[in-house]
Amino acid sequence: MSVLVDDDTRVVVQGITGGEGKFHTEQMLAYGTNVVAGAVPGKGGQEVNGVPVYDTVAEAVEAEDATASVVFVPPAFAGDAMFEALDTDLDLVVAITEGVPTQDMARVNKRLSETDTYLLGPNCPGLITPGEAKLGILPGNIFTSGEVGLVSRSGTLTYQVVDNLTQRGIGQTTAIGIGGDPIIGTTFIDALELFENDPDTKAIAMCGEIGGEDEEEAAAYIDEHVDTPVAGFIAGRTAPPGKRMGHAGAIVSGSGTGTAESKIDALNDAGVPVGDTPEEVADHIESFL
Amino acid sequence: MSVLVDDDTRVVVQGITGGEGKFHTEQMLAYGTNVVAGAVPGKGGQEVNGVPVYDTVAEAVEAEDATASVVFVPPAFAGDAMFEALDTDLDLVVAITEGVPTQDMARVNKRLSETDTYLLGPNCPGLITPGEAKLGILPGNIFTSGEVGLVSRSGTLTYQVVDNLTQRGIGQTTAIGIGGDPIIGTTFIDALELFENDPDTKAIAMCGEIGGEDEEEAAAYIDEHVDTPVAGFIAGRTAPPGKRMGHAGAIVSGSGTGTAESKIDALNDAGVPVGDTPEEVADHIESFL
Amino acid sequence: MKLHEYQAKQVFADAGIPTPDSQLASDVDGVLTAADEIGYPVAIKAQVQVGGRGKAGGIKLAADADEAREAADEILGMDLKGYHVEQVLVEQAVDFTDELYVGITLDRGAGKPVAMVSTKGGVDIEAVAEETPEAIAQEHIDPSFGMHPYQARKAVYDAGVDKALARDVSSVLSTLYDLWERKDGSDAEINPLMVTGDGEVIAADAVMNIDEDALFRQPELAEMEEDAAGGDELEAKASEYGFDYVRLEGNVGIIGNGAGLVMTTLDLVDHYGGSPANFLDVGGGAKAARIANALDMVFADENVDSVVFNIFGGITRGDEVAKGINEALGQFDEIPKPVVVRLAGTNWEEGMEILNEDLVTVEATLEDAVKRAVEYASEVNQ
Amino acid sequence: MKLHEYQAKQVFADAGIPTPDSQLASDVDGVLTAADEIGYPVAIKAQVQVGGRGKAGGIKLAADADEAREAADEILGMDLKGYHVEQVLVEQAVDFTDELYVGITLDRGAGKPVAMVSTKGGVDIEAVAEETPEAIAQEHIDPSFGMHPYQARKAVYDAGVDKALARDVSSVLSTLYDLWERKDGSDAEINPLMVTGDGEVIAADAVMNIDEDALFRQPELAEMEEDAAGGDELEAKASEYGFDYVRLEGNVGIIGNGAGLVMTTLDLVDHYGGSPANFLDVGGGAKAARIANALDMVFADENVDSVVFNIFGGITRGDEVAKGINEALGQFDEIPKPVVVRLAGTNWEEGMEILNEDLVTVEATLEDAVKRAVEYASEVNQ
Repeated sequence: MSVLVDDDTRVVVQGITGGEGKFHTEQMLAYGTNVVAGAVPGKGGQEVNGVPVYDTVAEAVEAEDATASVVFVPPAFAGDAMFEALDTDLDLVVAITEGVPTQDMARVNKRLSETDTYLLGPNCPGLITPGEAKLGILPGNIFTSGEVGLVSRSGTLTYQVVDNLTQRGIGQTTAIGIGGDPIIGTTFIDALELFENDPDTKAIAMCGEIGGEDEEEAAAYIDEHVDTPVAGFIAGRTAPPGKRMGHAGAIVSGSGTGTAESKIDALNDAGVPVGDTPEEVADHIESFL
Repeated sequence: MSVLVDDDTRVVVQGITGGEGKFHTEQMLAYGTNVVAGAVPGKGGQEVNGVPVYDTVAEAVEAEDATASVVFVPPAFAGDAMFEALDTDLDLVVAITEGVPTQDMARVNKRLSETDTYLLGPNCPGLITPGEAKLGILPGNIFTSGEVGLVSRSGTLTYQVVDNLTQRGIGQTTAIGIGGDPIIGTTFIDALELFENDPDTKAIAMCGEIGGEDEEEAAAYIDEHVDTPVAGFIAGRTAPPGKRMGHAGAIVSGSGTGTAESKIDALNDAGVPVGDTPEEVADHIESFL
Repeated sequence: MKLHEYQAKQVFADAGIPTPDSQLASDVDGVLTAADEIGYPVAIKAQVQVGGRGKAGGIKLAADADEAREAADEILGMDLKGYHVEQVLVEQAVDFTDELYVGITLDRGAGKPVAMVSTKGGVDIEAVAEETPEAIAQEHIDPSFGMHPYQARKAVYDAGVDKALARDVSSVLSTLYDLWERKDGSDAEINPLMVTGDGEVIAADAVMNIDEDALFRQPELAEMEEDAAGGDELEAKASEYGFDYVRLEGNVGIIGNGAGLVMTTLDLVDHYGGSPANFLDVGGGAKAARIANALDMVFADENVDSVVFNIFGGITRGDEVAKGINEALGQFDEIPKPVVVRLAGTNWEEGMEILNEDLVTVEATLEDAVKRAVEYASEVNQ
Repeated sequence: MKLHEYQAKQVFADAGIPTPDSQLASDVDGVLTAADEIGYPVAIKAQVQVGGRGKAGGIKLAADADEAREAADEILGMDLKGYHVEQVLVEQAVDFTDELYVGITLDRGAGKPVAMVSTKGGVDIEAVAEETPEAIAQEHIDPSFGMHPYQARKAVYDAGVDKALARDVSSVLSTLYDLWERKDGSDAEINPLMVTGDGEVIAADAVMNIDEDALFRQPELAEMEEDAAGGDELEAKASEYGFDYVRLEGNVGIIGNGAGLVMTTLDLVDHYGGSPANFLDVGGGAKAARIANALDMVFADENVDSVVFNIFGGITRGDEVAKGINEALGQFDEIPKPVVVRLAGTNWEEGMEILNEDLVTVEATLEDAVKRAVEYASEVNQ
C-alpha cells in the first residue's frame, strides 16, 4: 500500500507544453505514471508524448477522469493554476513551481481550506510511490518499494536520505516532498497522519529545516497521535539567525522558535530521535524495522 | 418554546449611540429583551439607557456574554459591522440597516458560509418571540404568544398577517423577518427547518414576494422535509415585469421563475395553500390548529 | 440606476475595452458634424432607457450625409415607448463577422456574481437563456477572491469561442468583472461584442446598471445619474422626494408603508376588481410632511380616480400619518379624489382621533379599505 | 528585498501616511543644505541595511549647522557593522510624547498576514514580543477579504492606544496593510509611530521588506532594488549570477544543489570539526557554465581554504556538473584551493567518467567528502 498516489492515480499535467512540463511528463510516463491529460489554455486538441491536451483543467478532468494534477506553470501564473485545479474535484494537486509570490499562496491556502484536496508544494519535488507512480521531478531510480514513509521540506535532501536508506536495502511506501516555502499546502502533520493510517508504513523519516514552527507542531502531533516510529533530521543547525538560505522558509527569526535547536528539542521530547547526519537517520530507521 | 431567541438571549446592539439604535434599544428593553451591551467604536465606557457600551463587539461579547447582536449602523458601515459580529462566536446577528450595497452583502454572505451563525437581514424588521424577546424594530404589541411560526421577507406585511392571526386569538412561537434584499443571510429554508424542529410550532405562515427563487426552493424543501402544515402568501401578483418595487429583491426578471405565479404554483405543488389575501392566510392557519 | 449607452461605453473605454469611435449629439447639425469626423457609414442611436430600440426605430444606419440628416430628423424628438429622445449617439458602423455576448450579473440564488459568455450575441439574450441555456457558459465568482484569470478563460472556452479570439475575449470579460466590482455594478453587459474581419473584438453596445445603494461611494457615477434618469415626470418627482414609486396603468392610487404591504395592497385592488394606478412606498418612520407629499404626488396623476391609504405602523406612527393627511387635504376647497384611509399598528388610536373624517373615508381593515376605494373608482368611470 | 528607510518612507508618504520632512544627502554640503531647508533640529540617519543603527552611532541629532557638519562628517563614510555608509537621510526632528508600534507581517504558522499594534514602540519590538507578548495586539487577516476596517480598530483598541488617537492610528494601520498587499510586502512596519504633543501621529522610521518572488510585478520597487542591495561584494556578485548565496565566517567553501542539502552540508562541516565559509545553492538543473561560475565565486573568497562540491542530481545532471568543474579548474596552472567532489543521482556515472580526477578529490559519500574537505582546510591552517 501507499499514501496519496498509486497506480490508479490518473494525472493531468498543467503546463504540459512548456519545456519542464514536457520533459517531466516524459519522465513520469517512463516511470509508469498514469499521465492521462495535459491542460494548457489555447493548446486544447494537441498531444504531448501521446497525451491529449485540453484548454482547461475542468475539461481534462471530465474527459479523462483525472484524479491528480501536477503544476509546471511559471511562477506568475502558478497561483491561478492552483486555483483552477482546486476548483475541480481532484484528490491531489502537486505544485512543482519555484518562486510563487507568497501573497498568491496565502490566497490559495485560504481556498485550499475550503476543499478536501491535498496540495503539495509549491516549490516541492513532488511525491513517489516506488514502482507505482511518480508525480513531480524526483529521480525515480533511487527509490525502491518498501516500508518507510518519508516526508521532507527539501528536494535534494530527500534524495540523500532515500539514498542512505536504499543503499541498506530499505525501501519506501511513499516519499513526499512538501516544499520549503513559507506557505505550503500539505504539512508534516497531514503527511504523518496519512502514514500513520497506512498499514504498510512501518517507520517514518521526517526531514525538516530551520524556519517556521511546522516541525515543532509536528512533534506535538506525533506525541499525541502517531504510534508508528519516527526518525527526524533538521537541516540548518549552523545557519546564522536572520539569513535567508535558499528556501524562503529557511529564515531563523532570532526568537525562541524556528531554530534547529528548538525543533530538535521538540522532536526529542516527542520521542523522535534526530540524526546528526543523514546516515544516522538511516541508522534509526533501520533500528525500527 | 421558540426558535433563535428567548428570554435567555443576551443582546449587544451595534450602533447603540445613534438615533435609531438608541430608540429601539429603549423599545427592546421595554419589551423585556435582555439587552446587555452596546458596541460603538470610540464610545467604550459610556452607557445608553443603563446599558454599557464597548469599543468592539469582541469586548462586549467577552464582558457581557452576549449571544446575539442587532445592527443599527448606517449602510456604508453595515457590512463591516456584520463582519465584526461574524468574527465573534455569536449565535445570531440581526441586521436592520436598509440600503446596504449588494456587493458588501455578497462578501458578507461568503463569510457567513464559513460560520455557524444565523444572520437575519439586512433590511429586515428583526424577530420576536412574543413575551420573551424582541430583536429589531417590530411593534411588540401586535404579537401574542402561541403556536404559529411566521417567516416573511417583508416587515409591514408581517405585521398585517400577524394582526389577522392575533385578532382571531392565534398566537406565535416566533416571528422572523428575513428581509427583502437580493442577498440575505437566513433564508426561508433555514427558518422552516428551525420551525419544523420546534415542537411547539404547530403551523407555519410564510410570506414571500416576487423576485428571486427563494420561495420556489422553499417549496421544494417543504415537500421533502417539513411535516408541520404551512400556509403561504405571495405579494406582488400584479407587479409588471422588470419594475423594481421598493424591495431590491422584488424585481421580476421576465423569465419563467421569480413571478408570483411560479411561486404560488410551486407552493401549491408542495401542498401549501396560498391565500389571495392576508385574511385567507389566517383562515388556512386556523384550519391547521 | 441604468447608465445610458454612451455613458456605459465611456466607462468601458476608460477601462481599456475596445469601443467604436462615437460622439453624442442633440441636434441634426451635431449629428452631421460628428458623422463627418467619425467617417461614414455611421450608426445613429437614440439614447433612451428602453429595450428593443432597434426594432422600435431608434437605431438607423447612414451611409452619407443625406441619410444621416434623415435619420437624425426622424430619431431626435421621437417618442420611443413613452420616452422622448433628446440625444443620439453617432457611432462608427463596424463591419463584423460574428457577434458574441459577455456579461456579469448577480446570481441571487447563489448569492454571488456570475460571468456569462455566449457565441449567440447580437440577439435577445434573454430568449437564448430561455430556449438554449447551454449556449451561455456561466462561471460563478467567489466575491472574496474576485474573478480568477482561469475563470475568464474557462467561460470563454466553455462557450466555444474561436480559439484565436479566446485571449481577447477573456481579457474583455476580466475587465468587465473588474468594472462590475469597482463600480458597484448590478449588471454589466456587452451585447454584441462584435468580431471584425480582422479578428478584433469591439463593444458595439454597452449596458451598465449600478447598485443605487452604493452610489454614495461612486461619486462619478452619481453625477451621471441625473442624465441617466429620464422619462416619466412623476417618477422623476418621486425620486426627488425619495419615494419608491412605480407608475402603472390603472386608476386606484395606492399609498402605504413597506414594499411588501404596498404590493399586497395592489394585489388586493386587483383581487377586488379594481386596477392599481401606482406603487408608492413612503418607507419607514414617515413624518407628516412626507405623507402630505405622497398624497400630492398621487393626486397629480390624472389617471387616478380614488386613493387607498394603507398604513400599518411599526416605526411609522399613526398620529403623524393622520396629521399629514389632514395637511394635504386641508388645502382643497373640495377634495379632488376620494381617499380611503386604513390605519393600524403604532399609535393608530391617536391617529384616528386626529384624522379629519370629513375629508376621508375610514375603514378598519385592509380588505374593506381596498373594496371601498375600488368602488369609488368604478363610480367615477360609470 | 529590504528597502532603505528613505525608500520605505517615500512609499509610505505616497500612500498618505504622515512622515517627517526629510531629504537624502551623500556629502556634508548636501546635509547642510537639506538641514537648512528642513529647519533645525534635524536627525541625520545612516542609510544602511542593518539593525541597531542608533546604538552603533549611525543616527545623530543636530541642533545647528555646526552639529550637523560634525554629525555628517562622522556618519558619511563610516563602517557600520560591515556596511559602508554612503548616504544619510536628513530629517526634521520630531517632538514626541509617545512612541507606538504598528506592523504587518506574515504569520507562517497561520498561513495568513497578521496586523500588530503596541503602545511600546520605539524600542526593540522583538524583545517586547518575547518578554511581554500581551503588549502587542494581534489581528489575523483573511487574505481573501483583506483587512476589514473593524480589524484595524480592534487591534488599536486591544493595544490600549489612547482613544483620541484611535482613528488616526487605525487609519495608518489600514494604509499599511493596503501597501503590504499592493506592494507584495513580506513585512511593513513603523517603529516608532510617534505621537506629537498636538496629538498627531507621524512615522519616524519605516521598514518595508518586499517578497523577491513578486518583484516581477512590482516594477517600481524592482528599480529600487539596486539601491537597496548593498554591502558585501560577493553577495552582490551571487545575486548577479542568480545564486542563493550567503557569506559566513569559516574557511570551508560549500557548493551544492538544493537549499536543504546545502544546509545539511554546512551542518556536516561543522559536525566534523570544520567551519563553513559560505552557503551556495546552484539551484535545480544547473548547466556546466553555471557550475563553473559557482566555483569561481567560492575561489574569490579569500577566507576559503578548501571546497566541498556536493551534488545529488535530480534534474541536475552529473555530466554537466563534471564538465563545469573541469572547465573552471582547467584554467589554472595550479589549483588554488583543494576541491572535494561528491556526485550522486542522475547521470552520476557519466559525470565520474568525464571528471578530471587530477584536478579534484572524489569521494563516494557525503560524509566522506565533508570530512576530507575539513581535513584539507585544517592542513592549510596549521
